Amino acid sequence: MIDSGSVKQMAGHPFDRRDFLKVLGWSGAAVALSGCGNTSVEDGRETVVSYVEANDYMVPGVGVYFNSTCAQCDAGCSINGRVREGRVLKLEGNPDSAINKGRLCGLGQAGVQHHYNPDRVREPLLRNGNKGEAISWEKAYALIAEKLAGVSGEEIAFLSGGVSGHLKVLLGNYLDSLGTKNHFVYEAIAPSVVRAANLKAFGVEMPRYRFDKAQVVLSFGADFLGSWVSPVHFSQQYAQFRKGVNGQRGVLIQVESKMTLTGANADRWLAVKPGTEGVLALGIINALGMATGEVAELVKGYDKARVSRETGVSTGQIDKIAALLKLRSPSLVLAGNAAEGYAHGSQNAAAINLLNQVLGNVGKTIEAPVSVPFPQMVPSKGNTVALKNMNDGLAAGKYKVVFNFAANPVFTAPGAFKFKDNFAKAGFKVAFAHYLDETALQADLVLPLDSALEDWGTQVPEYMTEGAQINIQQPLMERLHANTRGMGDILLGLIKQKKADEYKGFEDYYAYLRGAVLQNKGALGGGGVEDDTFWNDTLTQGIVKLAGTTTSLAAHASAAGLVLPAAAEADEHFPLHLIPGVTASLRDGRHTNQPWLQESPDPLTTIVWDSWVEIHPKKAAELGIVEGDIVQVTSKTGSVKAQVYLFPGIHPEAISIPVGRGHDAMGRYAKGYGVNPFQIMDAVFEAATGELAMHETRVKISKTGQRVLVVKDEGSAGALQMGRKIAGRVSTDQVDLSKEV
Amino acid sequence: MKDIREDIAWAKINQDVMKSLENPRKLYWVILFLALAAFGFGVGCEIYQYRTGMGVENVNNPQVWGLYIATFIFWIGMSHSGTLLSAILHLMHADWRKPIYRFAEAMTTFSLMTAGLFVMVHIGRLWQFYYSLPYPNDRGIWPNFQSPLLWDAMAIFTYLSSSVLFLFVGMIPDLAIARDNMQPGWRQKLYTLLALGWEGTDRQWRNFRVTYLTIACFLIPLAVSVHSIVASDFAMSQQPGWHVTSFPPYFVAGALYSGCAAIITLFIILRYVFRFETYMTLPILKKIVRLTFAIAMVWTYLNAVEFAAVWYSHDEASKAVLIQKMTGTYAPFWWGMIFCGSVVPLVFAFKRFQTNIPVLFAVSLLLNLGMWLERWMIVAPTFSHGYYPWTWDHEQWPSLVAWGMVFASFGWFTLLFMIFCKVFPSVSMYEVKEMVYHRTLHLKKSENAEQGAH
Amino acid sequence: MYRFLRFPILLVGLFLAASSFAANSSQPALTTEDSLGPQVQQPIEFPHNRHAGLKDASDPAKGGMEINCQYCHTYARRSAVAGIPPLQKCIGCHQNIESVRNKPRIVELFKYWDAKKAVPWKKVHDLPDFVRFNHERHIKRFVEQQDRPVQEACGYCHGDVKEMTVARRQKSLAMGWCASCHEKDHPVVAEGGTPIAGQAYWYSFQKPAAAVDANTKARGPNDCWQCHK
Amino acid sequence: MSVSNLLENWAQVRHEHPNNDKPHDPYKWAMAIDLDACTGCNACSIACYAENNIPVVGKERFQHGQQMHWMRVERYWDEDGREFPDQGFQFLPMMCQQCEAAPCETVCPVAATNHTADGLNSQIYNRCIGSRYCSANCPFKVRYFNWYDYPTDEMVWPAEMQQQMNPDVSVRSKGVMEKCTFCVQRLSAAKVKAKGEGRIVAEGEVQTACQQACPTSAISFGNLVNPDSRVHKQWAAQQVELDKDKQAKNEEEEASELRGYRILEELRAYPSVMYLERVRESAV
Repeated sequence: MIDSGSVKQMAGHPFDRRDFLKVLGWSGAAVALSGCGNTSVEDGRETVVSYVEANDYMVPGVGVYFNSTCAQCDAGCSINGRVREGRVLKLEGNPDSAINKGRLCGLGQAGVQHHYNPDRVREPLLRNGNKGEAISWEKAYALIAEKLAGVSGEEIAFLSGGVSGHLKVLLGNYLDSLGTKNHFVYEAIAPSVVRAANLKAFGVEMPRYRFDKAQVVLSFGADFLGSWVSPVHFSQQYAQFRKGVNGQRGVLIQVESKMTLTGANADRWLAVKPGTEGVLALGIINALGMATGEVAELVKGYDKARVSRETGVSTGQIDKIAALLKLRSPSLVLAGNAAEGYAHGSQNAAAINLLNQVLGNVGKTIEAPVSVPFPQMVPSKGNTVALKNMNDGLAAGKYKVVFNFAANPVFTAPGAFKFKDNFAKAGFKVAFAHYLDETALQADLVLPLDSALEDWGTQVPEYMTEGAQINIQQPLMERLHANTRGMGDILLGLIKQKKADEYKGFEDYYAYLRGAVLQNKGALGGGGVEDDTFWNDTLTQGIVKLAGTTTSLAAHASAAGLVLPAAAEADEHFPLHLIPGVTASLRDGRHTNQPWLQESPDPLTTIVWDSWVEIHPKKAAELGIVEGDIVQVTSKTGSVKAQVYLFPGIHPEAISIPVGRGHDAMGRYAKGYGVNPFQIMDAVFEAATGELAMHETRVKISKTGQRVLVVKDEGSAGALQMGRKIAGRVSTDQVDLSKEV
Repeated sequence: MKDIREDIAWAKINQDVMKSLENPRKLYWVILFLALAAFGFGVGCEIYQYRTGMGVENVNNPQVWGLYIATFIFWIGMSHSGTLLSAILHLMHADWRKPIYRFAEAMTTFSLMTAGLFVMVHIGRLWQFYYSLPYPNDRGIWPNFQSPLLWDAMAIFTYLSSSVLFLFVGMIPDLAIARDNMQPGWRQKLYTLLALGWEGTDRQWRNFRVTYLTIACFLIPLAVSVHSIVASDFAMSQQPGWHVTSFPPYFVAGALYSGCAAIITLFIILRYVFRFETYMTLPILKKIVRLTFAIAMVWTYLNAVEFAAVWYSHDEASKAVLIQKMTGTYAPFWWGMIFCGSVVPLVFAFKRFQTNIPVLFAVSLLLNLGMWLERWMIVAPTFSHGYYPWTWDHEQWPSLVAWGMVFASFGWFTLLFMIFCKVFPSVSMYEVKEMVYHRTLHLKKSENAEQGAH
Repeated sequence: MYRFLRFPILLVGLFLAASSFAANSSQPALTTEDSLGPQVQQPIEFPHNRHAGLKDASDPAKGGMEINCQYCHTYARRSAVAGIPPLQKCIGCHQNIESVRNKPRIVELFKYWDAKKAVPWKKVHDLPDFVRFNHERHIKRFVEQQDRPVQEACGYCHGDVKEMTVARRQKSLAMGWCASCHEKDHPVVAEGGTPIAGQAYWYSFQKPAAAVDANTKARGPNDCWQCHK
Repeated sequence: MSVSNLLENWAQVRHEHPNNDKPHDPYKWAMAIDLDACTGCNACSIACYAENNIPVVGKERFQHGQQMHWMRVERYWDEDGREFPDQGFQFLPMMCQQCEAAPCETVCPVAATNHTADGLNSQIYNRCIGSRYCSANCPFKVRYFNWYDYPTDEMVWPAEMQQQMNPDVSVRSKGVMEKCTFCVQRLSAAKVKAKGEGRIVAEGEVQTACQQACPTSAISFGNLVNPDSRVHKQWAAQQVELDKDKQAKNEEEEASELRGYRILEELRAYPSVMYLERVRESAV
């Protein structure tokens, strides 16, 4: 990069650097704004920005880059933030990270809008009727202490999103000090069932997938290019997979009922009847004819005709896929959201893993993962069982004090949970929040958090790539609002209420973090290096790379206990499956208030700023629905109204509404845009794991008679090129890729 | 039927025309007030637009031009008939133009001024308009002489100044009459100043004739070129539906057409408002109507030529635009244009309608509507159906502000025109006298001939 | 007599008046012409003449100290923007100069320092925000590659600063003024300087001359994006 | 400044199309976008918003078609009566193609858009008077007009968010046209650096924001004149020549097995962006 040379210069001066991060007299906005105006030259009016003291590397007009970690999702991409005159301007990927290798997705790019968001909470707020009253931090801490006094550990609950690294350690210690075991780690969208199935089949929850080594990828609804596990990393591997070796390009086949971004990039996209992914997997095993023993026994019944009938995939197609999988090896078979989202999700995933094993992919494209040698820092993985458990507790009125951090259950809990009502039953609710989201609005005390670009921290990604790594998060800018605090600092403050002696050595979380890292210097690869040097190097790199420990991989997927239920009978009253669409940029809706994400068109429908109901054109014609009709989507739990978009990439028996929009809080960019399909989700659970089966909600739709203009990027020609050669396409037999650069 | 009665006394001509400067019918004030109100509304719209941004026109990124450009071409087109009547027919010694060319020429001037306003209204940064003027400046750069838009600006400016000059020169003898007949006051001073000391001497008349003729000769190619250049704004671009060779003549024909239609409208209004029945006679009207009919047919023919050219070419994109015009979003307007422009003028073919004032009034308004639609149909469909399908047909319907501005332009034009007619003689007195004289001569000649036959 | 001339004379007069006004007001300021910009009121009246001015041989207490511009304005050679030296820089010298310590301006300076507040200097050379002027590039070109004296190179745009107290804008800094320099044929390398490979590329659209020597001349870059952002 | 400027240099202003007497030298910035690698994820587009101070216009204005995305990701599928788009979609990132003979340049009345020596199509915001003729004449419709005064709009850029603005890029007020610049501010900085060191900008030294963000490295950008650049190699391997409106490889009798092409090449705008066709497996 242009001025990256300065990064090296900065290395030795972390403390000076803090000075540097001070916003340098901010007249920039005014200056920039008057640009293009009539007259903007006003000699002698404007003040020149200057330093009082400056180090050699502090040069006005020259950007400096700092490494940190992206906090927009859990994938753990390392970022490289451009800082100029004390303001962070743009985030790039850190080329040294094995995870994202200098790349960054749209969601990550929008991280600066999380930081600069005008709707951030700026003061601790105490509920006073329907209003939040700004109070001081001292008062807030005192209040928490007061509320916790005399409350037993059983009566305290802490709900959080996935946490890792030192924050997890500190949080654990705090909960210990409160004597509570009620830490509910909740992620609304997480591959929990797949993790469980993987554990069963391979002995690990999340093996390392090698797309780059695979010749064929057969994905059952895993949106690995969009939102699944570590999309930026997978995208890079995907690029290699497409290039292939010797011009032998990798082939992607995607099986799902609603097209995802990954499905849109497939060579063959197969719309299966919702929930029959497992059947197709067994059908392919059968067609391969490679299985022996009990597996062969199991798949015997899954002849092509039956599979074709149940899944809706033609027999010819099954043959082709089987032939291709036989011909090109190794391959990789994935189970994703779509496969796991049913009551028999575990079975689906097991069948898919079985296919992997039959194809002999285990050990070739499915490798043993590595993890950091510090089990206490390994991420605690969120799931929906946690939410259910907590909800049950809340419903029973068990909790007197409830904490909420990095999760928005009021928004993301299925409507059937009635979470909001149950939440109200808790005695005293504390929310650590960046914004006043739905959950924070229900809280009694809201503690404002530093943005991810202001805070210190460490992060350990769940999905590691080459070797293990601990990611460093560090401020790229001084606090934008004086009265926000880092989560670590708050926890430290709270823990000091209980164990003042143990933690008195740590002035703040920064000191804690530094101490903790330096304590393990040896294990972190800094043996023999001076403390300051090691710490500075660590901060400069933004990543600690470790050898890591490798868990061994087993291949013991078996046919035992694998029973796939017959395809569900159509429900007369609720004939359609509701598939919650997970988009790459909005995920579970925690970033919906970042305007770039709102205005970035959904890749598949090109819709912006709003929710929509995807319906197959055939089904729509049957129902007399056209694009832009407002329809009412009703489930057993509730109903929402949204505009229709006719979309051929969906099974006619299903409709899809994207999640993430439909906030009624979270500020100007989120509130009031779209609908929230979580609201109408039934509480159906996966049989084996107890996870919420997200795809099991059945709905009916009815026209409301209203019609709107769908706000989208595509024009009236829609997806057509009208005979003009705009986006070209060739098939592999017409092209010679071997000579390409 | 004769164009004018031969028994009108010269003094009466003076008197009648001078009267129009004093006390028109009440309708005059009604029109003036309506025009002022419409113009005022437009000023409000412009202020709002100037402060808020061009977005209030409700145009968007592929469709960057909207009603303003369409209406701009409409007004430019309107200006052509004045030149047609005053210059071309002057050269052709068509006597019947004499009572009506003055207001036609005024119409030219004012519609050009209106068109000019639209250029201003249209550009995004009105306050930087001077960037497009070629003058030595401290930036050291020039406008882009390659841009048809710049040619356009220059052509319009030249045409406007020549038209003003032509209007003024043609008015000098009448201004002298007005000077001599006017009560002392600001008006008399104005006429005195403008009459340039006209005494009516032979020498003055001789110079006057030569000057007038020269400007007329100069003006004709200018008029043709102006609209050809406006056409090249489109034809010189690369867009389907615009990149058409026949555009310049098509534009010129359309211009003459709309101008004639406007003349019919104004003829009828002036005739009533200023009590000009004696001078603006029905036979003259009939001649204009026939002229208009001929031009309408030429325009229809050129339309057909354009379609045929597009159809036979292998340019798929242009074809798609044409099909889109006929069948797409804009179909009602496009068919409206065909109806108003090609079907409605067929009424003129019937003799009994050629002098039927209510019918003519209605038809002339329809023709104008058709010609306005034509301009809109040139501008809009290409934007909504260009080379790049992804950007087709984004929602775009002109906003209230845009419509307001269009209506206001009619107000502004009417305002200028009405004020002109009240301040200056809108019927050329000296030329009507000539006409009457010619008529008398003609009568005498035929009488002599008759007598000779006996 | 000649009454008919009144109106034309009026018109011609108006036209002449308007055009002479236009011609006058848009007269480009050329490189040679100096026009003083507004007198800028600075928080501390900084004496450039004392710092950068020529030494007075007879009385060292009077004349200037011939300090190199770049001694204080260090950013200019490293960044697009010249910036203003940090307060530290002033103090660095002045804390050791006891003789002027009690002068009002120095007292004022130390007040800022004690409060750790930056001095709110006013911009003297303010370019519009859509203009990208690169100090570093010009210093590289003239001072480093062509060996021109620093004060001369800075003076191209900033005027004779060593004669001023508080700096004033002396050049018009209008676009035409900038271009008037970029449009001139300049030597590419200094007399006796070493031609730098490919140097001729930079100053011209032309293909590089076979050999670049002291006589090679070329123009400054003149595409719009060179300076506009 | 002067008439001499007009007379002497005028021809040069429009003389930047590559031709024999004046090839691009030492730079010709160009791109190659591999549609087979592009997944349509929109990272490029958002990176562009971040880098170039592009306003977020909001739902209502988006509905009116007034969005400002310099880089838009288009999505196509075959609508040939098939029930499902079973070969997936085709994505296409579309931005200013930096045409060599750009239709927009000739029509601007004030010469606010010009060709630069290194083959870019420059847009000078402060010169623009907003006639929108350039956009009207752009075949790709990749020029975006500031319909409103976004910098002063509280919804678009509240005070906090203004701090994110890139100071190297002008903030556009109402009434001016804007478009993709190939991140000229980055090019400029890299050129200045190289110039100071008496060399030309090396391959990989400068990246555009979209290229840098792209998770699949579908976008390559660089100096077409430099034979070491990836872009040069790609163009050469695909036999796409900058100054042709019909590529020789397409004239041959046998169908070319190369997938490089330029969009609407036949209009003779000579775009600087080459696309590589998306590939689909024929075996499934």
